[in-house]
Parts: sequence; structure tokens; C-alpha cells
Amino acid sequence: MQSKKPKNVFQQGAISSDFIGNSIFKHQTKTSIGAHNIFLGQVRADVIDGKTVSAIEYTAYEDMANKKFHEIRESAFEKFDLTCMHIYHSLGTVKAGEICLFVFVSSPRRKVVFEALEFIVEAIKAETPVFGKEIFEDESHQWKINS
Amino acid sequence: MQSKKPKNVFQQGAISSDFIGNSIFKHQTKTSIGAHNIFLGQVRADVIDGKTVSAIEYTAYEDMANKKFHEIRESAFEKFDLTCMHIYHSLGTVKAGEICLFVFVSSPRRKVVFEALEFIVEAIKAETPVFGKEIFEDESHQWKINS
Amino acid sequence: MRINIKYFGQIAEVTQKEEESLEFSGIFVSDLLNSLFSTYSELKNTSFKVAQNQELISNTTKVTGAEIALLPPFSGG
Amino acid sequence: MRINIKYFGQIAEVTQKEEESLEFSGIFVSDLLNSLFSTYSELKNTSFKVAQNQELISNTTKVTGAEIALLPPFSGG
Repeated sequence: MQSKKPKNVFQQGAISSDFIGNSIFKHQTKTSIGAHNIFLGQVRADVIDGKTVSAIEYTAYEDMANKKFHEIRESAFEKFDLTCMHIYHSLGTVKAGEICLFVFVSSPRRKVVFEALEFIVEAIKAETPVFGKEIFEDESHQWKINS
Repeated sequence: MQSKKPKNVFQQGAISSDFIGNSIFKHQTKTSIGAHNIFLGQVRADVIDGKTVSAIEYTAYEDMANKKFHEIRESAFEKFDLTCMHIYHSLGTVKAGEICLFVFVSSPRRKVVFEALEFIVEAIKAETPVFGKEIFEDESHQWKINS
Repeated sequence: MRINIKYFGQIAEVTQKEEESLEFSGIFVSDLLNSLFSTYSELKNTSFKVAQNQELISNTTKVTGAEIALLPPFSGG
Repeated sequence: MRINIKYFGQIAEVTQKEEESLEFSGIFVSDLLNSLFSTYSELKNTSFKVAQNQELISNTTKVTGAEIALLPPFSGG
């Protein structure tokens, strides 16, 4: 599953639960896998100064982000004994309750997937130029900052 | 989502990707959640002394196991700021490539789900009386031991 | 004292049954195990833990419960 | 030197555009920023990093590249 060319990690709008279920299904032919670990980022309806977030609108410096996603991918394969790894991130509007990030790692052994998934998610948060605009119910907005 | 009475964690046969996708879908109404983390155990077609594992047949001391799963659940809710937690384990025959364990934790924040998921999966492996019989293609078998 | 004994996994292969009801006149878990070893000699070479009323116990625990289980190494997940 | 500058997120709100092409006669990133600060004074109060040809660089880096981007704090995921 390891490739040398950056893939496009982005998809327009929310990532559906069907897409995730189908992605899990596709791994059932890979019988060397013993453990999968999946991280899903979901948009929270945070209340800030009395206003509720209804959606996040994502933009990205796409070429640089895809390059960074690729670097993260390559270094994860180098550090950890992974069989498969998939990353998907939303662009555009993702409503509260919907999924905006899907990271999926698989390995023969479980210890590896725990370490690898956390490494990858933290690297995505820190290193990929993706920008979230939190849209409130009254259509005002603020720029999201990762903590 | 926290309950005081042990639930039945077991389901007969493999856990399907549809079931997992649907479980993810049901969490999209919970808009305080920001992060999900999912562990899936998949049956490996290990080759042992030239013979390939074609399935694992699971049995359990069901009452004790459900009680232990419940204790693990209670202690995870006490240790970690979790919104939701679900555990499903197969009984009976699960073929190589199919899923036998599904652990799903959700929280407002991501750091919590990483810690909680690993805690729960390790506790399940160590503390629940579940027994896997590895069936080879020639119908001979050996008893699985967790590493 | 009448006790119910359950066998699981590899242990049930040795005993060739999944449970049985036994009359027990000893005090400790170790007494019960000696009695089982004389019936099922292969049990001596098999690794297992003992649960009483669904809690793991040691060989020096008193047998009080209605339900004893012999549990081979756990291998869930 | 003609350079292409891209603005993202909160930065694009300040500049009111997503990219522009500029003639640049300085040497370092800091020279370029000073020139941008004089056009978009609010940029001075806004947090951002600078990328040149898709790699993050510092204020003392020489401007060599065709593509410069001003990136506000990352908030993916």
C-alpha cells in the first residue's frame, strides 16, 4: 500500500460513515492484518460566547498539505511495521456531528497501531496547512485554533 | 451512555463492516464529540509449522466475561473523560480476514481517546475469560495465546 | 459440599466435558485441584487459573462457592 | 524578481485576496514582510508562518522561490 507519489488526501464535504465502513470492508482480504486502529475527527457544536458552532468550513494550501501528508505517511511506514495506512480530510463545509478527518492504520500486531495512529494524528494537526473556519448559527465566524 | 448493569458484549460470528459503519453513523447526533477512536481485531491467517489458520473459534465464560467487560467499562469512564464507549466481541467461528473485536470510544478531545482505547484493549486481552481456538485449513487446531 | 465445576477451552478438551457437579469434602482450592488431578492426570501439565463465583482466586483460597471454573490462558480479541 | 504570493484563512481575510503577483527587489523574507506590512497594516497583528515553494522558512531566509505563502495557525482535523 506504500506509494512514492503524493496522493490527494482531500475530499469535498463530510466523510460519510458508509465510506468508512466500506474502507474497513476492503481490508478483509488482507489476512496478514491482526489489528486496525481508526481515528475520526468530528465537528463539535461548541458554544462560544453564547453562540453555537453549526459547521466548520475547511480550506487548505492543497499542494503543500498533500506533500506534508505524504511525508507523514512515509515516515510512519519507516517508523512502524504497518501493513496499510489511509488518510482522508474534508474540504469545504462539514456540519456539527459530521466527520472531517479519517485516519486508518493496520498492522499484524496491536501495539504498533496504537503508537502509529497517535503519531500520525499529532503530525497532521501540527504540520499540515489546513484551516478551519467555525461558522456560528447566526452566520458569524471565528478561525479555529488547534489545541 | 454509562450504565450500571452488565450488558452482553458478545455477538455470534464475525462483526461486519456494516455494523461498524452504522455504529459510527449513530454518533453523528452527539455534537459534543470531537474525536472517535476505534480498535478492530481481525483474524490473521498465520502460518504455523506450514499450516495456515483459516478461522478462530471463540468460546467464553460468558457471565464472568460480561462482568469483567463491565468493570473495564466502569473504570474507563472513571479514568477518562469519555462521552461514549462500546465493546463487541465475537463468539463462535470468525474466518481469517473477519473482525472479532470492536472497541469504540468517543470524547470531546483527542488526547483522551488515544489513552482510553489502549487502556481498554489491553484490559480486555488480560482480564476477560475468552478463548480462541485456531482452526487450520486441514481442520486440526491449536489454542491461541495472547502475546 | 456440592459444587459445580466448569471447564473451558483446552481444559474442556482434557476433561472431555464442559461442566460437572462434584461432592467436595476438602477446604482449599488446592484440595479440589488434587482431587481433579487424580481424575484428570493431564490437567497437571496444563496451564489454567481458577475462578470462584466469577472471580479469580488462588490455591490457598477456601472453596465456598457454588460455581468453580478452570480457565486456560485468555486469548480474546 | 516577480513572485507569486498566496494568502490563506484569516490572512486572506486581511488581504481581501487569495493570491497576487508582486515585483520584489529585496533579499530576505523579512524584506518581503515589511513591504506587505506597509500595504496590509493589519497583518502586523496577525499570527502566520511563511512557506517558500511549500516549505516553511524563517524571516532570515533568502527569497528565491516563485511561490510564497502566508499561513495562519494550522487547524486541520
